[in-house]
Amino acid sequence: LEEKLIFEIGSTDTTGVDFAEAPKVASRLGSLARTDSIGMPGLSEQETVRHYTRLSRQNYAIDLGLFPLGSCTMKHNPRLNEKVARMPGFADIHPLQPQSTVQGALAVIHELAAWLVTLTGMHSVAMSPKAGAHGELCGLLAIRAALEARGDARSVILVPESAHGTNPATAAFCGYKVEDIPATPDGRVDLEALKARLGPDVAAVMITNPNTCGLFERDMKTISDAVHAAGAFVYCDGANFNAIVGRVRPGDLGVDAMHINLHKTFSTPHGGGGPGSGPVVLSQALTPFAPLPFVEKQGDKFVLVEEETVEDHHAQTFGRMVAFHGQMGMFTRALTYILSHGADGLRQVASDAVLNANYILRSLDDVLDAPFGAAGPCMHEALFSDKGLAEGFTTLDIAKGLIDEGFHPMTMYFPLVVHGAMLVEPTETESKAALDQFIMALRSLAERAKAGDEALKGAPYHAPRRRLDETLAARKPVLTWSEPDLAVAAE
Amino acid sequence: LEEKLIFEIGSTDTTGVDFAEAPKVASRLGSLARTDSIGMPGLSEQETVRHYTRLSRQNYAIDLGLFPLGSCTMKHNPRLNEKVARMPGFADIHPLQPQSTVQGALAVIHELAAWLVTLTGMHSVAMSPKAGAHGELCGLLAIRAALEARGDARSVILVPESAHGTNPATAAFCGYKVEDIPATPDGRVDLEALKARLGPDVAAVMITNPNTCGLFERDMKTISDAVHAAGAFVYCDGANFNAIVGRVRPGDLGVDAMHINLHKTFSTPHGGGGPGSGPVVLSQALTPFAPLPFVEKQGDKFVLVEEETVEDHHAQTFGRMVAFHGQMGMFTRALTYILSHGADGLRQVASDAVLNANYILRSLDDVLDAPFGAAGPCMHEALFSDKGLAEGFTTLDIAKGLIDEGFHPMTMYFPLVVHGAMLVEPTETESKAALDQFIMALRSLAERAKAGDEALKGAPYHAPRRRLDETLAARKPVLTWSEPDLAVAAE
Amino acid sequence: MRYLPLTDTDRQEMLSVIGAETIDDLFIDVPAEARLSGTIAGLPDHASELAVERHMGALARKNLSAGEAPFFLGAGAYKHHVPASVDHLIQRGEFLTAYTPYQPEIAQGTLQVLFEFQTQVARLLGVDVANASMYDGSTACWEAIGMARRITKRGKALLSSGLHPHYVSVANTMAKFTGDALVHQAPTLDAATDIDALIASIDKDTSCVVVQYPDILGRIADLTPLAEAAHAAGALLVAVVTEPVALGAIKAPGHMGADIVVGEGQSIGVGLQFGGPYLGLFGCKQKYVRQMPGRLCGETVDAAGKRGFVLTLSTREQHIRREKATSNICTNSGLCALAFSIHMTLLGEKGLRELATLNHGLAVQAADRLAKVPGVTLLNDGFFNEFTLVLTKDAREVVRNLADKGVLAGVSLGRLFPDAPAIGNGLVVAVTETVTPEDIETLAAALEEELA
Amino acid sequence: MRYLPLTDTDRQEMLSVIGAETIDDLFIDVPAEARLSGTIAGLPDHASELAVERHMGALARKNLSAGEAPFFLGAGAYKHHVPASVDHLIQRGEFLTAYTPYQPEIAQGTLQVLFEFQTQVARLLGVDVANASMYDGSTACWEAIGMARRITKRGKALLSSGLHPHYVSVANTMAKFTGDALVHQAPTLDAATDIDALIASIDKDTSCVVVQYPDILGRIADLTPLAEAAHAAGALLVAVVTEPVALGAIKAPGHMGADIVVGEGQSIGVGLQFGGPYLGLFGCKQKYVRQMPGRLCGETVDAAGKRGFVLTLSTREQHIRREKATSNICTNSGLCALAFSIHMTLLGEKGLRELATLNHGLAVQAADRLAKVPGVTLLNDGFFNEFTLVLTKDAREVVRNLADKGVLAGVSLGRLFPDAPAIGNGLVVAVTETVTPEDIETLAAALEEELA
Repeated sequence: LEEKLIFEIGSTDTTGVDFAEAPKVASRLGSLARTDSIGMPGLSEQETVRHYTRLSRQNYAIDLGLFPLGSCTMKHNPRLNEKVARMPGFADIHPLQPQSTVQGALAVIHELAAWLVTLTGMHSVAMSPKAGAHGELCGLLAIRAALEARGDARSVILVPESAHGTNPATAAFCGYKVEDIPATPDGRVDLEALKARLGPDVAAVMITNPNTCGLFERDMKTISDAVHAAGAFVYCDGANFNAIVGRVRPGDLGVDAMHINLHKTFSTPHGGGGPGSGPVVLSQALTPFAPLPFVEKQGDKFVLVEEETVEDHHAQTFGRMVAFHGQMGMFTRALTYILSHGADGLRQVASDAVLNANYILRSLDDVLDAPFGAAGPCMHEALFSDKGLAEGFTTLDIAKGLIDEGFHPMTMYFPLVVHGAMLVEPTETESKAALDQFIMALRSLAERAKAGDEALKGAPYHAPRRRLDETLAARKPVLTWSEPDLAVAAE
Repeated sequence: LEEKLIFEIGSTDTTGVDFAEAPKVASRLGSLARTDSIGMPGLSEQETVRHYTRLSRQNYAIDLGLFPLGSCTMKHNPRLNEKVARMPGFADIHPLQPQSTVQGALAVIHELAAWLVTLTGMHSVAMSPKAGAHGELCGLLAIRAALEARGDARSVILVPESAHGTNPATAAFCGYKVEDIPATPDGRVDLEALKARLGPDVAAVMITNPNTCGLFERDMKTISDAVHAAGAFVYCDGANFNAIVGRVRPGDLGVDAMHINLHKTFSTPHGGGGPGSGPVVLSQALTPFAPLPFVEKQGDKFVLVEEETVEDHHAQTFGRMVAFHGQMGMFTRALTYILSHGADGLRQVASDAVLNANYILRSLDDVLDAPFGAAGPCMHEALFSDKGLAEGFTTLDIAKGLIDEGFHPMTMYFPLVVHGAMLVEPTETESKAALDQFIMALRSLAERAKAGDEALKGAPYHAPRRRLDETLAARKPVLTWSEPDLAVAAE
Repeated sequence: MRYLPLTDTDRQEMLSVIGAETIDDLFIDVPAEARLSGTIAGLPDHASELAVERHMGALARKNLSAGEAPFFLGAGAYKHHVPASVDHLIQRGEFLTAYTPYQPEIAQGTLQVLFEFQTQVARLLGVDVANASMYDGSTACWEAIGMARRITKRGKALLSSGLHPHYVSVANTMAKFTGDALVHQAPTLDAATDIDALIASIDKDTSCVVVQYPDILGRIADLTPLAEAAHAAGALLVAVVTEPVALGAIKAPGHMGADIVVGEGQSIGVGLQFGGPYLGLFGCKQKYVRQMPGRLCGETVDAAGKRGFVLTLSTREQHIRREKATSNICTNSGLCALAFSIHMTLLGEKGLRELATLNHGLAVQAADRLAKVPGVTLLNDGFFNEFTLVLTKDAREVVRNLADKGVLAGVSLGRLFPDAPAIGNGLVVAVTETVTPEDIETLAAALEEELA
Repeated sequence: MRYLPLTDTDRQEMLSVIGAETIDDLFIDVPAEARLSGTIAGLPDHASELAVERHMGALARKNLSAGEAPFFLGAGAYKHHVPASVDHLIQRGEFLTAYTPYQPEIAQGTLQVLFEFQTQVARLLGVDVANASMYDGSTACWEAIGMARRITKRGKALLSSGLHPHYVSVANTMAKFTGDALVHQAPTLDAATDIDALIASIDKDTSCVVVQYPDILGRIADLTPLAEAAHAAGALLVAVVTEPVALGAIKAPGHMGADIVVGEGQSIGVGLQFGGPYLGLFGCKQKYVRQMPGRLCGETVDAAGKRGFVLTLSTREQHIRREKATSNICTNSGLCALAFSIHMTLLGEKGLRELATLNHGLAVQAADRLAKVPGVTLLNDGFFNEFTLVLTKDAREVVRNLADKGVLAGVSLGRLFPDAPAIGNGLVVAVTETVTPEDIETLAAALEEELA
């Protein structure tokens, strides 16, 4: 059954909420009272519950099965995290309450910050960025502030080819000139090309490690040393921290700034596109420039350092990135996850994530081309290409075919350095049985695509929708619903 | 995709729960330590969430659509009720805590009891019965105790043909002899037959009002008077109280005892088969015999009257029906529902429930036989028969056809007084749009069954399962899972 | 109003289809003198969600919840930690708002859960089959006595003095109707159970012996001799388990010869909830299955040959058999059974054993510590997670006084057995994984002060 | 461990398929000196769910939650009652644990919600189109300034003194990179807004004027003259709404000529959460849609001709355009948008208007009552549910002292504008439907005592 839009089933006279009667008072709205119809449809509670329950059933989700989106780290979201985030002491406090009334909340931020700093071997952490891309912004702002503080304006940011799209976008958004660094044939940053490009105009290198080919940048320390020697900073995209948490500390590799997607490594739910949270760990060199606000422990009190309270002791801060203190609702979840796992569990997270990815790589590299497979193990994701598929068959066909097998597709056509890339990240929360089922499905699809099974090109057949016309959507954008034109309808 | 059983996917080595390490102590279990393998499979949290999430999607539920089961009153379950029931002050208190520490819980029971007594116009209410059938037991126990108290042992209970199956079962379970009373052609109790049967051996009449034909027993007061004149009591099955709440008080009709299914009239969720809750309102005559425990207000304190505290002031109680105090978790939900609706809202509940049922009756009585339709309006449910369907087509075919139309079937083959009965109860929480869609679906099915559309006999086609072999299940019962016999499997 | 979707316009349109003027016209069959013309006097009108939540929240806060205090109550209801995922899953609308699975094509979710639940319960209790749940342990216990009567055609049941007194009360209430003779007396403060006395009392009229394990004082004993004695006399052994977590550590009653094993499943997945809803467990030997009360789910195939599940053997039930049914039970504890089954699946054998070991370890620590308090004597030789302390004064008073100090100390025998003053100094103390060493010290100190 | 399903047996089997001896062998690409041989020192090991819940619960209880106190804070975040069904629905696993809907065939649930959300937001703000959400109001505000720069090719933005000072801070931070010139000063304690001053400041370099409505002091004014003045100078009007409930009572900014309307959607469905996650609303005129940042969902059809929804116009976005994207935003506030949309659906126009009317009515009552307290002056002529009181002493101290008494009195201007001591006696007070008459009396009494 199709689910109509709320605009097609609701009415402006129906409501699913009751209120006490409003006091009779003289309005203070002056001439501004809104008298036009807003056109906002309402539904009773039952109709509302049904509408969204039915809609939800048209989604795929981790709660339904393996979600092998490379670089997105779709792992299990523990339900304890949800319960904790909803405790009234966390969910129902205002960001501007007097600090004496939010000591527990400040303690959570402080405790989570301590874990992140220790796990990464860095010096400090900026907690307020709202998501990974926002964290990148934070890192670049700190780097810029540090360069300015030494009177050293620089205009270029180097970004390897295999970087996440957000990296160059962020750098450009900050007014930097972006230059690419090529990859080596084994899928890593070309160290020599990088060294050759370093110079007094380069502010920073943005590098993803483990990188988007699912490989660890073996030369990371050498790169950092070279970058530092050239007076620039190393920004690390921490989207793939899941692969190394508890086993490798980025601080030991010379990183100056790295964002951590709490919704990837630390299991806060993706929610169909957010909210995320992107704290940024900083080296000692960048720490003085960290944004406001932040939490400090003074004696047995936690203090929120913001404009009112910053005084002299953090005068070099680059300022505020968001209205309040970041994603508290994600902090409580992430801290709950971290405490649940502990140091031993987090190390096991990385171990099992990498084990699962290598198991997939080796279970399929006989039927799918693994461009870097010969060179050794991968980290937390297995990369395949479309090489060897029959003429006219693409990565897209395999991806859509997975839907009919009951799985979400892998990441497609990313990273760009591999043709028809298929990037598979199983995560550590998948059982061997689930992996085996997925491997069997992907193997059968690979065989069909190599054999040229035409039926595959029509997939998916067993989903709420067949392939959707994205071109039409972009050519004639319909972004809001409007009442059908009755005159047209009557024709 | 099919979902395997936990025994097929889990293992005894896997767990989804962590515990602190147990203290090392000398066991006090003596020789009783359980050393055999229990054979209990475990799953990690993610596997558990997936298993039950996937299984849930094979169910139909009110949250997905109209659920027109006559006499079952599948109405919307407000989510506030769920939230309130989970408040730690209600969900996390022990039934034997000192009364000083559970004053709020006792207040809930007392407040709900006051509403039930007022809404029914009765004298008191026994709160502890665990479900409707248990409430019937409570009513009969009170009646028996009252008869015994006056030294008047009686052995027969009269039950109309159209009664719920629980009524005779309960009477028999209590050691009474059950005798049927026939129905009149217009679907009501045959008053004259009833009067004729009354005598010194009759303990009580059990009557459902509104009755299971969806009709109000017009002679209810006359019946009660006759029963009382014969020295017997009137038990009313209150399963259909939803039709009259706020508009009619059973106490005004001479009822001595009536159970109220909180999961029907007062919206506590059915949960796939319970838990229910069946408080029993009692007349003044039966009140002295009410079961323990119960709540009394003494000054500004609430007191739980049980064995320890009953002393003399309730010496005639027939005793205890359950270990503790009844379904507290249902009380909080029902009281929340009642306070949300208030006296005006509850009256509207009955009004809209009856309006919706009559709308269905009149929208379909041209294509489906409505055996009592000519006689006037129905109450909260519309009754149809299979008269006029093509040779070989049955109520079952129409019911299974509804599944393919996206609805749960109506109650079938009940009440027994109508051939091939279809009993449709929409409830008051359905919108007109939902009713119109249902009417359209049922109309089309009726037309197909009259036209002899053979395809209908295979329905459902679009459900998680086709028709299931119930005969096989009963002939060779497989009630638990056991490991497949490997020897057999190898053959 | 937020739960009523009809608008006045809808109502008018619908009335005109029906051919009635007003909704009142639809109530013409109600005798005029019983028709109320307006809302019932003295009751408030509808209220906003905010107002209702405030009112109920205020009442909730008037209770001292178990999580807020050092907590040692048991005696038939136990505080265990329930994983957050359990409550998340049982709130799925498809489980929460479904009906009894009478239409199996669209109820396989509930049905498969029940089949899995039956298997889990049977394995836990050590019996061949289990049903899809009863109201609670006390009513399941009575149903077992009735079932034994039907099987043996005898009417005398021996109830152990270690059986929960409320379970005894429920049976006594019901026996008034059925005429069963129930033999029972209050327990004595003895380290040994009354099994020997029960064996001595079995005779040719005995339908069954009902014994709780662990019993109301926390004592445990091998049921094998009792089963043998019962069987030798043609009677059945009914075992009652009020703390199912125990069966992760001690032998299953079914493995010691019990014919019917019933229990209270609240410990696993359900929560305290002031006594209800709870979860009656009911299992028995295969040969008695057709005398079993309650719903049963069975495996079958559908028209396409796929495995599926249905409610089965319903010829035992009230909706088919009416007055010939094995029980009048209709609604059971479906959602509680789901919670139990999910929690048990999360535990698995590994988790269940760890949980039981942790409970036992903490209980032993607590028993040893509390026995050192002057004025306190430990009654039990053996126990699982619950034991009885004998105090130097009436435990009722001690419990009330400690509650005033914010310590929920246990259940006094005086409350459980008001008619047996001889055992009034007994205090039943339960220790689960939710008890901390600090809680034990707090209780010890409070007892010491109270008994000084 | 409860979240890690692999057993040691599984690991061994998998390693043998891979052809490695140990898991450590899979980390050979990590330089030896960076490989940690064991767990990181100084951190605790894994803990049970019970232990973690206890720890977090203890921290939660150290906060005074808004529901526990008379509560009057606003200034960009508002306490509203969120119906229980909202949280129930957003916890459906299919919503909660889904990814960004890149695979539309199996993400129609999220996509249809986003399409409905965009329509609801556009109608609420009075604009043609809205995107699928931003991080929060403050970042949406900055994105609007950047978008105005791209459209007008001008780099000077005039920020109203009534704009939330944290929004100003965020814009200042970002402008360091982009070189935008931002003109702003702190507000004065005046009943009128600074609209006239803004109009006077517009010049040919102005990209946009950014005005908050209602503003940080709760003041409201017709934006039409400002829009006309901006447009006459080739500049855009950006309106910022931090309390969307207001738009159930007062004119939509889009209807007064605003070109871009951004806002903080937290009030509807999301909750306080100590400042995040919140929900950035972003709408604009149709003609600017291709300059809009953030995700957009659009209608289309599938291969079978059925209506469906997809993410669209992604050529604006970072994952396609890399350094040429309109914004670097990737993850947004999907789940908060869902909560907003569900709450708005429950409200509907009827409920939204009732909610707004109730807020305004209570705010008027509170303003009139508080203005009677000696030492308190009401600044505002007009307001919706928030207004500014001028006290006889620094409001920061008053707020802190009242908090110690359990009254959360409002937001002091001293905390918001630490650099503007001249307005330090101002107290911004918000009054929503969650405030009771008793709360108002409590605040009045506490203020009276404090100011005596």
